[in-house]
Amino acid sequence: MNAELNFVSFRLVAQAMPVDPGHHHVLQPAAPQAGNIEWLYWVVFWILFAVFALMLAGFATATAKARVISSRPLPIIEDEEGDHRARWALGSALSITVITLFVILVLSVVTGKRVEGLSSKNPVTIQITGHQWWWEVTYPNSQADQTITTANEIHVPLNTPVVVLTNSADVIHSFWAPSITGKRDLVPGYSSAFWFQVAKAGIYHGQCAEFCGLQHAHMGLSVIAETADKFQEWQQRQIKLAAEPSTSEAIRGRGVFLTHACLMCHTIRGTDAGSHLGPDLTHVASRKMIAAETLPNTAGALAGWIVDPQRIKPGTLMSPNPLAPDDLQALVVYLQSLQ
Amino acid sequence: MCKPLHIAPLLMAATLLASCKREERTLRQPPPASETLNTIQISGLNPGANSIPTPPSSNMYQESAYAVSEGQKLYEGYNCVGCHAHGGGGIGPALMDRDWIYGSEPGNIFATIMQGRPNGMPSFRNRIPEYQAWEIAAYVRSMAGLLPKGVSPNRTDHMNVKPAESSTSEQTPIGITGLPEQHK
Amino acid sequence: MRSPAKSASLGWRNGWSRIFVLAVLQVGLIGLQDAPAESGLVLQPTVEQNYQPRQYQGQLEPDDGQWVRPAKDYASTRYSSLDQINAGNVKNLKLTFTFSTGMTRGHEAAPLVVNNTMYIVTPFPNNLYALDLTKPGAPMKWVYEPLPTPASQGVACCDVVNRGASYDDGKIYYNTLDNQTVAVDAVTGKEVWKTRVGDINKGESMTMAPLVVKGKVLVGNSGGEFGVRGWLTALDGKTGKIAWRAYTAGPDKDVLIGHRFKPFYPQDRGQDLGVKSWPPDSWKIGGGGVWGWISYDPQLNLIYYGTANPGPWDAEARPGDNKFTAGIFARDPDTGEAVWFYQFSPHDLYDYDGVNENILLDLPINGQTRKVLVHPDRNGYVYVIDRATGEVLSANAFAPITTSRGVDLKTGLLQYVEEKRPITGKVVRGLCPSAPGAKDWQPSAFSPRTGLLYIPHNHLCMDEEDLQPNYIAGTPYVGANVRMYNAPGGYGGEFTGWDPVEGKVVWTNPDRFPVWSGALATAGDVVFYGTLDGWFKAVDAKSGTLLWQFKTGSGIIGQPTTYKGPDGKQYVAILSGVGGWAGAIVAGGLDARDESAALGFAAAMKDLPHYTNKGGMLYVFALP
Amino acid sequence: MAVAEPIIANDQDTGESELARRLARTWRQPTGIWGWFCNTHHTDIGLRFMVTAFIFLLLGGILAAMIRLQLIRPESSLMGPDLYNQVFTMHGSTMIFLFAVPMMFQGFGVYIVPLMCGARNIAFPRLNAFSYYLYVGGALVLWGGFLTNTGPDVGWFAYVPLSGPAYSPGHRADIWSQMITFTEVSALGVAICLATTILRHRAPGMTLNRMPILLWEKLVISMAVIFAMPAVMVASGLLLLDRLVGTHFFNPAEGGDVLLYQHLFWFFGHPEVYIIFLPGAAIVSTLVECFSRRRIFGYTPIVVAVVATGFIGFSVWVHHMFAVGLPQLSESFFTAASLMIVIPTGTQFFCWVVTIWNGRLQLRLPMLWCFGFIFVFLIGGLSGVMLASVPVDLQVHDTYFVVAHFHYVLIGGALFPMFAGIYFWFPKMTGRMADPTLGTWHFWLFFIGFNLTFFTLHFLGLRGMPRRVYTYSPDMHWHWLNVLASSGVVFMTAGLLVFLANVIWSRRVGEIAGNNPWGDAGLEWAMSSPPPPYNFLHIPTVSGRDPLWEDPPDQPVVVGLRDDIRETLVTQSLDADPQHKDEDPGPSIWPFLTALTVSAAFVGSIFTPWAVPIGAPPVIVTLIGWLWPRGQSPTPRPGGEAWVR
Amino acid sequence: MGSLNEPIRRPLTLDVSGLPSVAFGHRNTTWLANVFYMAIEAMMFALIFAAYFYLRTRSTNWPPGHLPPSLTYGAVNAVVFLLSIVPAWWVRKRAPDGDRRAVRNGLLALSLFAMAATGIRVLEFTTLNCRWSDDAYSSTVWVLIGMHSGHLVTELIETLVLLVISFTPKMEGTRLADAAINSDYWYFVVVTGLMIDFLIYGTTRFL
Repeated sequence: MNAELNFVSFRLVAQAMPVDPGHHHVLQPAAPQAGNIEWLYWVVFWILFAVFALMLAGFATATAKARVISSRPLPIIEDEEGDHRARWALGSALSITVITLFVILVLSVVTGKRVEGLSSKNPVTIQITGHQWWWEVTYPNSQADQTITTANEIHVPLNTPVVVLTNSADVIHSFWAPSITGKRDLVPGYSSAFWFQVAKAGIYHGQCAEFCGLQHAHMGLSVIAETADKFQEWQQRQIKLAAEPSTSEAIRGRGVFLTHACLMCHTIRGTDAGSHLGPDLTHVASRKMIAAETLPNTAGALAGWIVDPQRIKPGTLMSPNPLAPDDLQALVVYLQSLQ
Repeated sequence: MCKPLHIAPLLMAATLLASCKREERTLRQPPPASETLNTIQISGLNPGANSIPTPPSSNMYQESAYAVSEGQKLYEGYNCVGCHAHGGGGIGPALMDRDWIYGSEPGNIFATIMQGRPNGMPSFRNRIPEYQAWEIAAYVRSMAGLLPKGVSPNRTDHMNVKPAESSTSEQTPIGITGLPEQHK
Repeated sequence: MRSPAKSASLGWRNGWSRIFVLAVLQVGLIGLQDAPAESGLVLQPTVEQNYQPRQYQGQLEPDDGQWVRPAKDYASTRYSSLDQINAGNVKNLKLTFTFSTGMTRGHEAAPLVVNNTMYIVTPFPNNLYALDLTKPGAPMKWVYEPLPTPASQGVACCDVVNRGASYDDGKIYYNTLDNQTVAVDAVTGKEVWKTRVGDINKGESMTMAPLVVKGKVLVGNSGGEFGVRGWLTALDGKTGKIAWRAYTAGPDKDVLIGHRFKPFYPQDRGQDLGVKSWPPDSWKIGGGGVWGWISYDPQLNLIYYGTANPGPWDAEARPGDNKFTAGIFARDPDTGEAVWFYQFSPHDLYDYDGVNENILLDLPINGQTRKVLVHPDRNGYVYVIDRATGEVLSANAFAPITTSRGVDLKTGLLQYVEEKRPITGKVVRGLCPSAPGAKDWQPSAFSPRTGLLYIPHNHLCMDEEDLQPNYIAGTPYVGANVRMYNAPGGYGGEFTGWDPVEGKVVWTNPDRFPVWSGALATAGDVVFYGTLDGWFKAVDAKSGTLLWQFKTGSGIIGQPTTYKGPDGKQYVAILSGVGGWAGAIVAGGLDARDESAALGFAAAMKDLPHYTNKGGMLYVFALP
Repeated sequence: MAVAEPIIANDQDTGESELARRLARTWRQPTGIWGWFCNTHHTDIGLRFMVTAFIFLLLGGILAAMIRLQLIRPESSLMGPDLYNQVFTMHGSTMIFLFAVPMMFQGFGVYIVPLMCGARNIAFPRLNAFSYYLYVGGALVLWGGFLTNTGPDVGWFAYVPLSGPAYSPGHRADIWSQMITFTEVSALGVAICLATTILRHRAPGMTLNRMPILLWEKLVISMAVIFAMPAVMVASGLLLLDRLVGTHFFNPAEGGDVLLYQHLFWFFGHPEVYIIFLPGAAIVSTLVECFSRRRIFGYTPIVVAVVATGFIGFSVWVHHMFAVGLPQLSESFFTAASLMIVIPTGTQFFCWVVTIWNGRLQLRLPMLWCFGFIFVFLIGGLSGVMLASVPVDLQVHDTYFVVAHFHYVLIGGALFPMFAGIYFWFPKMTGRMADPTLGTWHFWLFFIGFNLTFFTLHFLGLRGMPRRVYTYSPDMHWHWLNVLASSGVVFMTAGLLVFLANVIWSRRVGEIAGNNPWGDAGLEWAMSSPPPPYNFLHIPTVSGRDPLWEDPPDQPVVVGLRDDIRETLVTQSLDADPQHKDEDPGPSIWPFLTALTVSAAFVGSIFTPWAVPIGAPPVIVTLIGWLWPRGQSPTPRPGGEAWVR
Repeated sequence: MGSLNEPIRRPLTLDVSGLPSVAFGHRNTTWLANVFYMAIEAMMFALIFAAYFYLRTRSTNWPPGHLPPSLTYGAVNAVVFLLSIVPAWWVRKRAPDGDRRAVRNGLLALSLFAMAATGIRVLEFTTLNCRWSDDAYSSTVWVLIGMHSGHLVTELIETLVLLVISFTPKMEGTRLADAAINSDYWYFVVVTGLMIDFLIYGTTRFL
């Protein structure tokens, strides 16, 4: 019952707080790659629009010129001469088609080179692993103890090339943040890499673009582009172990976490919880949203999510946790303290 | 023109309806029926002559390929595989053979997961939600071929270490089992 | 960090375009491979052809005909100067008495003989039996039952074995599976003290035999497959109080690294490497138990012990060198301070624990006698290391190896083979040696009369697929699917005579199964060992020729010992009772249809149940 | 500009003559329920294909409406993901495998091709009937599965590993892959029948360069089917093996490869698009010619274009896989190939413009649908050009932009020509004209609804809405565009209802059509409507591309075929010179029985591999029954005149 | 035959009554359909061949951890296949002459060869040194040889049916043509069989 109550409160909170998922638009680029693609898109679009207009005009003119209204079959025309003339038209139309296509091909290849061939000077490397239905994000480092693991929210420094190493833990997923660059499939059995670079600070929404099962719809991600300083600050925070709970409620919350199903799936570095079935929660409170960018990271949403995730995302691998109200409250307080 | 065709879908439906439960995917779990727990026995000895033990309520997880498949993933994810391997055993006993130390009924296995067993089996009460424990129990039974083939999992996308559960031959359970005669 | 551009091209080089290329072209591209050979590059040990035995020039501890600690002496030679039984008469060896332990699990312990009493530690529940050797048939004097908690069986990775006890100062010391070290009065069988040193809820267990050095009982934990944090602990022999504890990983103060720490190689120097060579917080669950053998050099006043594998097996989950696992420590036994460290398998990829025995010898190296320790490692090399400094003097292969190309003696680094690196989600094939290593815990013996090291070892390869591991305290933390099989040649084990100076195999006896028992060398130039299918064998120390064998009731994984009985006769004792990791398929009743059973060992041991059955029994032999 | 009266065959069959009666008796198809299953005449089987496929169009349409209803509001709780995934998979699979190909290739092909060739029946009529029953079997398996909660939920492409044994428990994906086997075997059977009919049963004089464009396209498509469909059968077969007996083709851990599946699937998948589109283009070519009242301009370029499309269609499959990350060189190659396909398609468009331009256009109902096709397909084709460009594709791949694109291509390329074709041949099939007013209503409702729905989807795609999502967050601002898109469904549904009403009404009380109401040139108009069971009283001969327009009044007809047995004429592949006579095998129950046994084996193999050995003997028995020679056919002797070596 | 004398209103006719009603070789429509069938099946084989080589590029060793299939039965079967061409060729040559006896004997010999090949194939399966469920390599080997075995069995049954017919009076005209087409199909089975032998026995050893 209390779970129900909590859930109601969660619904209220969630409805009262619309969240800005961040930019998510092919034609509103915030990065050089997406910008190049947008440029190419418009160039090709206008070329094709012209073709479309010409073709329609051709058919319209032909119809207007040749139209005869009759409901009986009309006699047949013999028109060798017209055909002869039309051969020139066909020839030139085909030539123009070929030239247009060639232009599009060249533009496409050139843009393709520009999109994929970025400078590799001092890149930030990120390993992204697709899971059903969330993104595991690690920042590998030659110094092992500087490795960062987080989920769904990808912090990157501005104007710095970011190399993404892709991987999948189960099925094929596809990484896509339209305002930044085109998509890249994460294919099990293959590890590939691609690059991007963000020019404008901000939060950019992304989403899995390859059908990956029940919760494909709610497999969101965010790319958070920030200045180098802020990024480093964030990195430093993430390397730290989870904050020790300071209040008695938070201490109780940690106890709840470590004595319930939570620890079967999640990691909080600094505690005994070290499972990787679900996202790493060491700094969960520093994230903007939860449940793969589905819910705002508020107390109400968190509580609702913990109690009945299957209502929000049917089929998600998170199990329902019918906790006692006090326990739930304490757990939420604890999780919110994990800055 | 299409009249004779009407029979065919009916036939088709009739055959397939029989297997409908296999495909059921209960994404939101109803509260587990705890009364089944009262039927769990780990002894085959029933005082009072010829008392017939109540048959276990065959739970829905046994009949759904989805639930068994979930059970399989949990079996791997929750480290059951660490001790029992893929049914062959190691630290813990083998699960794909006929020997069931604490019983082969879903309820027995559920109780084993939840209560733990003295010789090394940890108790996962409060760690594994009940419906997941039932799913794991269902999967464990599939390893010994105790589930219908259509429900048991096929090969995984991992190293091929043993025949898939769906092609494991059924082993008549022996050992302590609450209901020895229940098996076909 | 891998170069991203490179990995991108690597990933796709073999991709789509190949479907376009027709058969002929394809065939040309990959045609040069050797068809059936899975192994690719295999490092094979060389066998010495015209071997001349070389007598050992160093000193060994004096021998009183007793057997007070499993490895016989502090140098861990397992050499007895008793010579009544010799190559000539060993064929007459007869069974004198037997004793059933009543246990069905693996019996790895060495029977101790002190003051005409034989002490046997059984596997879980770790009973200690004292047998009176002065009476005919050696009746039982007393039994001590520590009653460890049965739940501890759930955290013993590779059968609930115990590797034996140590005697010192009127007490028998040994460890129970549930992490208690006990001291039992050797005469009365009364418990003197009992100290809990570990916690099963963290996955810890204890199987190793303690070593008592200067009144300190040195014990370590097991549990590299459970995400434990490994340590070596010194307990006061009188009170059982913990004197010091040295962790394998973690900050320097936990590892007891101080100003005396001077590793030979630069990669082992630096502050808090036990933290920095791990992903954040991973060192706390990074394994590196101490469950093998400890040796002691009274002159240098140093103890030597190996640290176990880092956890989990899935190496991608723990980038970095993972100090100080899979290596060897030299410590001061009084304070526990580390003196040097060397890592056999940095960032271990294959469960290559470094816990094997270290035999302390003085060997002529390049014309100069040096104080060395000889260490046959799981990774397939016999290391000869300067035991004062930690410098690797030589490292030669004693088994087929595909996972590495050798050890760079300049840097001390193991040269891993990149193609054999296990990958998450992909089966990598033909990894030799396999996870139990070219040689697991089964201790070697050294005979000064032949100068040879007698190595009982495995001859196995494996396929491995790494998986994302989940740490749930008290449950296994492995993250790998493994299946093992016999290495090329089609047999699973060998018993090898090895020249530690030349670094070469002198002779080798193949066995159907891994040779999982310890070795015993005697002054009679006879070497004893047992096989998994239950044969207790005596072979000629010089040539390896089989001189005598006896079929015991169960497979042998114990450690043979020899002693002079009250009647002045030489006896040889061995515990039979199959089990351990290799024998788990029998002891645990595993189902080998699942090749991953027993962490993949079952696949290689499918036949063992046809050869032996479980049941522990002591066998003592003597000449008639 | 010379104007000539159309020559409409008028001295042919009145149905009254003695010959007509004899032929009718010889070629009679059995009646009753039993007879229904014995029927092997191509017009009957063709109509069955069309009616069945149309039923699946409606069912697929209902699913589409469900999808649009679900997406009308964010976080809708109408359907959960489990049902939604089944619904969209069923929609795609139904439309592609149960509607588009059976309708456009099999339905129209089986009905029209023998008529256009001037043949009495299709070649291998029993194989043809068998193909129909197998298609129905596949359809029943798929829909039977769906109705019993075993509907595939892995997308119509069923990518591994999602569709593999590890991530698709139960039999949902098996149902999908076995449905593929059913429908592909059916399509392959029909391809063989059609190709053989076109190559061997053309009327004497109909040399290759006199073949109507529609026959050319059917020939090319038959070839495309023969070379493309095996790929999807291999893909789905290997998938089934992976799922059922634990092979490792697609298990990356054990040396398998998930991209192998994509390569195999799209090696079929892209030619499939042309298999669906080319029949539409063929219908448009036929109609443009008829309603422009002149010979089509650019016969040769069009034929070359059609053949070229068939070939290029096989070299573009990788553009469905750009997002997996490919080497640049191959990206450029497949971009170029994908762009190249515009050239043959453009050629056809240009030829149509010229034909209309230089003709006398009668904008009658079927032609209206052709214009609908031209408008819609142009948009779809041009947005396809965008998708061929790798960078743009990387952005819009797997979004609603692509959904919009291929609905423009497929609805434009198949559904509009289909309606054009149905209205055009409606008089031939039923003997009555379809009502043009209702048809026009149908057109405008459908046209407006279609564009409302699918044009909007372009914007949703550009705003980043991925495909195959069962819902979306209110914060993504996709709501109103989805409302707009969904509103089109109302119009399309209304249009379809009008069409159904029109068909039902016109079939009963429509204007009597006569043999050739449109004054078309094809041989299919040279007999009564609907055609008699023997099609042609006398097999015609042909002296030009447009027989009914060009042939002189004294154009010879074929005589000398026996009327007491079902004798047919076989001509040479190239020149259509008469070569020998063959005998039509006539009606038989065996194709149906064989389809039953084959279906049983196929369905059984979803559940156990033993179905193959157990199911094979009945299949063999029925096949032997089918092929066992019976009756007393005349026995020519070697050396005699009736024997050719 | 009355209709042939029916008066035709057309002045010009094309009389085909003298045309033969049985055709052999490429003129036969069934022959054409058979070509299409072979094209379909060849396509399937080609795709699985491609898959075989594709998967080979994804493995460092090939065969991965297995010995290549044992050569004995494969080699014997290759010889059987090659020899079986003789009766097939004989049937194909004699059928157009209407030589029913020769055709019957040829079919008999061909069925014996087909039975031998099928029998040896069963033995071949036991010496592949792998199970289909071992890994991708084993799967392709099994599917290749399994698919070919399907063809082999089909062809065996077809030949047997023709053989039975050849003992009845129905063996004439079109049936003779069918027997000749059956030989064409046998060639196809032989060629694909030899290619598969090369693939699974040859490329695993020599390439």
